[in-house]
Amino acid sequence: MNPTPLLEVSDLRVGFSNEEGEALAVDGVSFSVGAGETLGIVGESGCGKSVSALSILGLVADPPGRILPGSSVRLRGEELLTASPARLRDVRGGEIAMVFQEPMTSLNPVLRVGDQIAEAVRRHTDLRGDAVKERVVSLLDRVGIPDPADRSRAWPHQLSGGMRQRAMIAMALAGDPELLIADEPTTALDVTIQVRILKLLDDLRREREMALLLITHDLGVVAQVADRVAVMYAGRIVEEGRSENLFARPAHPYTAGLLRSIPDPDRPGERLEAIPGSVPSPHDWPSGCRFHPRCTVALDRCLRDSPSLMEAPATRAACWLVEETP
Amino acid sequence: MSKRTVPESHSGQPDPLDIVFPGISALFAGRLSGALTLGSWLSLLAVAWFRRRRILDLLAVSQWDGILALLSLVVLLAAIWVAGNRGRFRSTGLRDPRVGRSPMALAGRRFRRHHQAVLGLALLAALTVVTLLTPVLAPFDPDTLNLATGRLLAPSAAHWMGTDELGRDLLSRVLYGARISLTIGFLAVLIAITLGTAIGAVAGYAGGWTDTILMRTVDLFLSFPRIVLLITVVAVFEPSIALIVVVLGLTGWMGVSRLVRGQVLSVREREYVQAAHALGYGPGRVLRRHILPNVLTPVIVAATLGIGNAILAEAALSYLGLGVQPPTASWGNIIQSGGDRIIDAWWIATFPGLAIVLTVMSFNLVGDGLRDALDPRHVE
Amino acid sequence: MSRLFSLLSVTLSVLLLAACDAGPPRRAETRSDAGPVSAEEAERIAAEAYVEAVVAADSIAHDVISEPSRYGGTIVVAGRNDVLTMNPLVATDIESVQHQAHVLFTTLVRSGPDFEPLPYLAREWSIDPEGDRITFHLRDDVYWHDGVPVTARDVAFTWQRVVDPAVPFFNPAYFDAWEAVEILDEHTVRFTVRPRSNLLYGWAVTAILPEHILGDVPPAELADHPFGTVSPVGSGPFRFVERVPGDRWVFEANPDFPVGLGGRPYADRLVYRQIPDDAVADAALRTGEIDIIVDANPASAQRLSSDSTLVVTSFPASEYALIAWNTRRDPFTDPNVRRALTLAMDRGSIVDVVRGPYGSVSAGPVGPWHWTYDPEWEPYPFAPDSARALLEQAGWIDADEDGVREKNGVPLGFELYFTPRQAWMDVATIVQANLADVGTDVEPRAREQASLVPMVTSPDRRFDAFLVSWARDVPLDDRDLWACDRVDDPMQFTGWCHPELDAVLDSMQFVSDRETLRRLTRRYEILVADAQPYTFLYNVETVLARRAGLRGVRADARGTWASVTEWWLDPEARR
Amino acid sequence: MGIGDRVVARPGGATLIRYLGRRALQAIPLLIGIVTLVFLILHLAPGDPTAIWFNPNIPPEVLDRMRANMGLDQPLYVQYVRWVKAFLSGDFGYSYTQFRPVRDVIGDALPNTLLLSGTSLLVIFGVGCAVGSLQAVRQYGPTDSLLTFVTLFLYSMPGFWLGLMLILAASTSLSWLGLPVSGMTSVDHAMLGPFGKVADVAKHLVLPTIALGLASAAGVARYMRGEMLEVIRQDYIRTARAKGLPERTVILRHALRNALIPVVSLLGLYLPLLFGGALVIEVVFSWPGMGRLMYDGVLARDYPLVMAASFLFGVLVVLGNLIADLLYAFVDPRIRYE
Repeated sequence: MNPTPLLEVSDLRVGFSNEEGEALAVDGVSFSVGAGETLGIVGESGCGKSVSALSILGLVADPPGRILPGSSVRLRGEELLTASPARLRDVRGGEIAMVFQEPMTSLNPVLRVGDQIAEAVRRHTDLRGDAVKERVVSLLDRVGIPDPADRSRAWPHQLSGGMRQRAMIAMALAGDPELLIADEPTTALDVTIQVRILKLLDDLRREREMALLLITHDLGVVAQVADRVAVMYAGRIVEEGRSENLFARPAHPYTAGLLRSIPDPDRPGERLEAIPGSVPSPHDWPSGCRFHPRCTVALDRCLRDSPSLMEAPATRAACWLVEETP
Repeated sequence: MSKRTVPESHSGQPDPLDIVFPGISALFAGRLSGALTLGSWLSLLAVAWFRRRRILDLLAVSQWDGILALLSLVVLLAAIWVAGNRGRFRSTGLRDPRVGRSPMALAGRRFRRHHQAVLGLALLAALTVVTLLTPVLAPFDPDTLNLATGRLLAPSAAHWMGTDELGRDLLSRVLYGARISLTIGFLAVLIAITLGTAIGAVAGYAGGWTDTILMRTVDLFLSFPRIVLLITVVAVFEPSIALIVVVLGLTGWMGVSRLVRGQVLSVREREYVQAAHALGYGPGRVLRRHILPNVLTPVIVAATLGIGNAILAEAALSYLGLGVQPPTASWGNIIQSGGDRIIDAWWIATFPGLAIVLTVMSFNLVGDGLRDALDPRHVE
Repeated sequence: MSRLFSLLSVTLSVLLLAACDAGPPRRAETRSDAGPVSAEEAERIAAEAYVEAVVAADSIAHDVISEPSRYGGTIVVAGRNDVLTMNPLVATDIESVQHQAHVLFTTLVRSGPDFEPLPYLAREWSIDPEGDRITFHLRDDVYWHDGVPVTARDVAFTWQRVVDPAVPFFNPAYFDAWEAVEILDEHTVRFTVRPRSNLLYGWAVTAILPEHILGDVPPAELADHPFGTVSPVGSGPFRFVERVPGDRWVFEANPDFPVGLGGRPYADRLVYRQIPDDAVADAALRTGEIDIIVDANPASAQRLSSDSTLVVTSFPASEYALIAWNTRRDPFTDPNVRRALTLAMDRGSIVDVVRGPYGSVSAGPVGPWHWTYDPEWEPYPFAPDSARALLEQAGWIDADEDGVREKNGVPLGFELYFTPRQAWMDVATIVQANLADVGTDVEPRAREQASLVPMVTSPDRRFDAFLVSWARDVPLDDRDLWACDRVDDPMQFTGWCHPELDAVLDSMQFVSDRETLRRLTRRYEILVADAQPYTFLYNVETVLARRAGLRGVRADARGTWASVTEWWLDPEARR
Repeated sequence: MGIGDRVVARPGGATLIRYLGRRALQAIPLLIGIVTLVFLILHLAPGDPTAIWFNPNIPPEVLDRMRANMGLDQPLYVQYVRWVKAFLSGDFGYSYTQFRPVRDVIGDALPNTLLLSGTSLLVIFGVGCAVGSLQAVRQYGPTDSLLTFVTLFLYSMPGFWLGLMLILAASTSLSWLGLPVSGMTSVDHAMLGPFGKVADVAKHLVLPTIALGLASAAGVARYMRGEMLEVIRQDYIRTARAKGLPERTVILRHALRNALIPVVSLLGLYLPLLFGGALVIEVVFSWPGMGRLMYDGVLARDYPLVMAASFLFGVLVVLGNLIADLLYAFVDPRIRYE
């Protein structure tokens, strides 16, 4: 890791208010991404990982969302949360681009695909006129869309889900970003297409020396491409470490539970275990360690005190067990 | 939208106090809506007690319009109130955080938190009181003439809204006019939504030729010059309040039927309806058990908003001299009588117009609140 | 009365003319041009002198404006109704007929203040001693606006079309005594006639049509001919410029109009605008968009008159309002009930509410506008006590004390029909309140006109009572309303008739002696007043509201436009 | 032709022509239905055209003659067939009350109504969409709250009453504005130059347009606000923001067009309302248009006039719906060839 990472998020706290008051969907999350690195953030839906990603670019809808004071998001040391709107717009799509979960709804249905990409090209490059069109076609070509010149004139509804996600990626690449945030980029796609999109992202990262922040609920996806992995639960990062370490020796019971719930190609036929219960609502975060109601090995202390990240043998984990069993 | 139809497995008991004094639990929770609701009901009860003798007078046959207006308002308020509180009845029991709340409960909460809707409801409640107590509140008899000294008096302490060209007290006439206008609005909408729901449901459910024919009928009605129908009907039959109600009802159902048809079309394709079909249930049962309950919500909203429109339509009809017959006061015909004198006696047309705006606005506020509360998309 | 009036006005005019040198010799030419001076002619001269005086007085009151500088400007007239057609053969509305007679066309004769015929297009006329032939000598200086002279052929043509059964001329009775026509020369035409009262009146309201334009049109197609609505060609003081249907007619001064008939009118242009909404018309008058409202709403007239830039005047109109009782039905079979109902109505208040100062309680079928009117003839008083007594006497008693009288178990009440107009609603409301005071239950019922008419005109007469007003015609021919042999005819609404009245009405049609006609009219009034088949409500005064800058407006029952050529605008009031 | 029938061809080419042809065919039974119903209803109503000459001065024989001239002495079906035949040959008949061919009568009034309705439509959708979008963008702010109240107030207002209030204001406290309260043109209209004429008509248009359009504009604004809020929450708006587009572009280019799609369908719904509402407003402001014509025509039983006007009314509604559907296809590319 570099001394000044490309992106550094520290103590990010995001509140959401509804009729019942304000709740912290993200509660003190810190992580960093180095240049050219792939960080995977994993967690069940509702754990706050998408909100964290959106917070980076200031895309959390306000209201109801609100990034609480004390949070910090730094791009090469530059604070983004207090940046001017104009500066933030330059960052968006220029230095940091984002690909979203739902390719079906993330493209504007009334604008042609090519035009939507061209918008990004024009916004972040000096290209104008036909050059923009050429650039759009080459981007589409690069993300593997056949017949790119034709497709650039297509409406979003005329493309399949995979094609749309490729178009979204092309759009994200338009500004030649240093960091690409991919928020569940494959969740809505067929399994066969998932793999290809993932491979595309990985290839692009290598080719452009771009960092990739991959947000997913699917450990399998992370395993394929991530250098490092952070596991989120109930608004907090509960474990973080290098990908191979984390998969080999998870320290947090939640990580372990997640790992047990995915099929392992090396041990076919094994019964999969699901973690009992579901992620609580931000309005009803449990006291102490937020995982304790679902944890099979919870201690008394877990009910009272909230652990922070501690050095575990292979990773860093927020679990009292780490302390108990050195 | 399918979420709303998830059967509500858990049921709590309604707060018994809330049944006796509606809104009391909300009041104790420190909410404006509770204070307003409870306040209006209590004042209604109090005035009713003190004036019980005169209220008995209201039951005289000549006051049927007032009774009708009152009944319709009470029914409407009760319906809205029940809709708003239904969820609360069901979920006042122990709350399991993991289960969450039923959509109806959330809708009720949203409605009660909807300040504008509560304001609208409070206005309507006030209107109910006014309608009930018109004979008590009205400072003068609305039909007593004062040709000698009372003609065209500007608003003053004695006549808050002034007097009309025959020396009748305008405030009293506007108050009595409320009964007529509200009765017409409510009943016309009742006809319109009944007809519209029936036609829309049949068209959407049956599909095919039935649908085509019914929807072409809707087009025909929409493209038909309403004025021809109105004038003719008024000409053929005795113009009366009942007739106006029927006419407005018969010319106002098309929007509802389109709405219902659309709803039915979308619900029809849902899995549980398909399942009901697969289980061999007949169309009647499917319509009744699965489709209509879904359609009800938008229809209630449409009805609330429709009452406002019906009041406006009655006013326009009376304005053209084809509506409520004199000397009975309706807001429309008071405005009509003031139209000629708009410059020298501005108050005649102005005040009933304001009454219309206020009333229609209340209905719209409540309608908006209901829609926002019942539509899960509007969770903010 | 009329004699006294003219004497007085002559004196007045002489005095005023002497005091003021603004009076031009324009009118004098008219006189020298006229035929042999008869008694009627003398009256006409007196009347014109009076006009002169009034106009002069008007000028004195303001700055003195010299006669030549009165020429110019556009006068905008607003009326509630559209002027529908310039075709006299089909016109039925008062505004259309007036525009035809006074603005665009010329008529054979004109009416004097008492509706006596005065020369106009006909320079003079003579009646054979036998009284069966009448010869008109036409002026030779009147031209159609396309340059063709107006001749005897046009007069003959107009008459032929008016009496043609294929033409729906609205009042053929005007000409039912006229039997044949003969063109003696270019400017002389002779008719064969039968005796008739008001023989010449039809010629005062029926404009002469251009034979050279319409002569070839088959009579059945004349009603639909674009002449009336698109391309009228007249011979009168104003020429047609354009028409925007539903909005306006525009006329311009005819510079060639013979001096003998008044010469070129003062105004350059005359615009008639239809403004159906009274409030709007009032506002337009205030903003100066229009110069005069020809039938202003009496309710706002008083407010308008308080505006120093406006002048409000009125004149007795031929319109009267009434309630017709269906005497075929109980309780109206009993004349005492009808009398009682009339006595119970506070007609003074009704006039006050509906007409303000611009109307009067009506005593009978003839109003103050008509020369047979007798100001001594008193209407029934407002006497609720007498009404109650009469009802008791007739057997209507409130035995159960519910406020409504009964007789044989039938409550005393009726439905009162009217068309949905604000004035009628007010009248019906007052009548309802008045009659409730004497124990009679009235249910007001508004019906649009097309539905009301068949109810009251069809033989089964499905009504108790209805409220209506209409303008009556100068010839008092009311046989359709009362004749015993017409009880099933559409206009015999009430079903009431009286043999003596039949005789009176019949003779009224054939008397030419004015005094006799007056006496017969009195008898008519007495018979009707006694039986009260109608309750006459009020006589209407037409209200004119104009900008003070519009001068020379003088109107009476002959019509608002009768003096239109003499209307002029103060130079500073022109737009 | 219904609004439900929104599967529309993309504009352009033979498909569009085929589509228009099909829609025209579909409209025929509707128009036949309207005309027949109007005919029946009109003739079933009591009274006939001669009722307007209800006056003792006009002898009954003259009225009978008039009836015969109008063909009213014939059996109903003969009258109907006669009317249809004439109508199909382009002869709209002769107005009983206007003494002119119906074609001319309508020819004069129709442009006026279209002008008033068209201007109002522009106001309704222009102002409505602008205000609604503004509110959505400023959601939770004081602007939104204020406008929410104002639009609700206006939306609840009867048009004819608003008209009266406007007349009151224009002739008293606001008389310095010099806004005419009646008619379509000034008295000196004919003398004005071409620009003067346009300005003159425009001046006369102001108050009727406000009276006719304001309540509906408020309705559109309320609807637009809801749609806009809905659209602003959509993923593609987030995408647009994530591209670094300025907020203006996000709203105007990405959000507005999507929010307009459902609003366009309101257009088809508003047209009949607009023509209906124009009636009262035309009466209030003495606007020489179709609404007043129709109203007077029905009251006077001017059969040929009302028949032709009703037919036209139907055509206008059909056309309005068609335009709405074409617009719908224009703004929403997802609507496909059939």
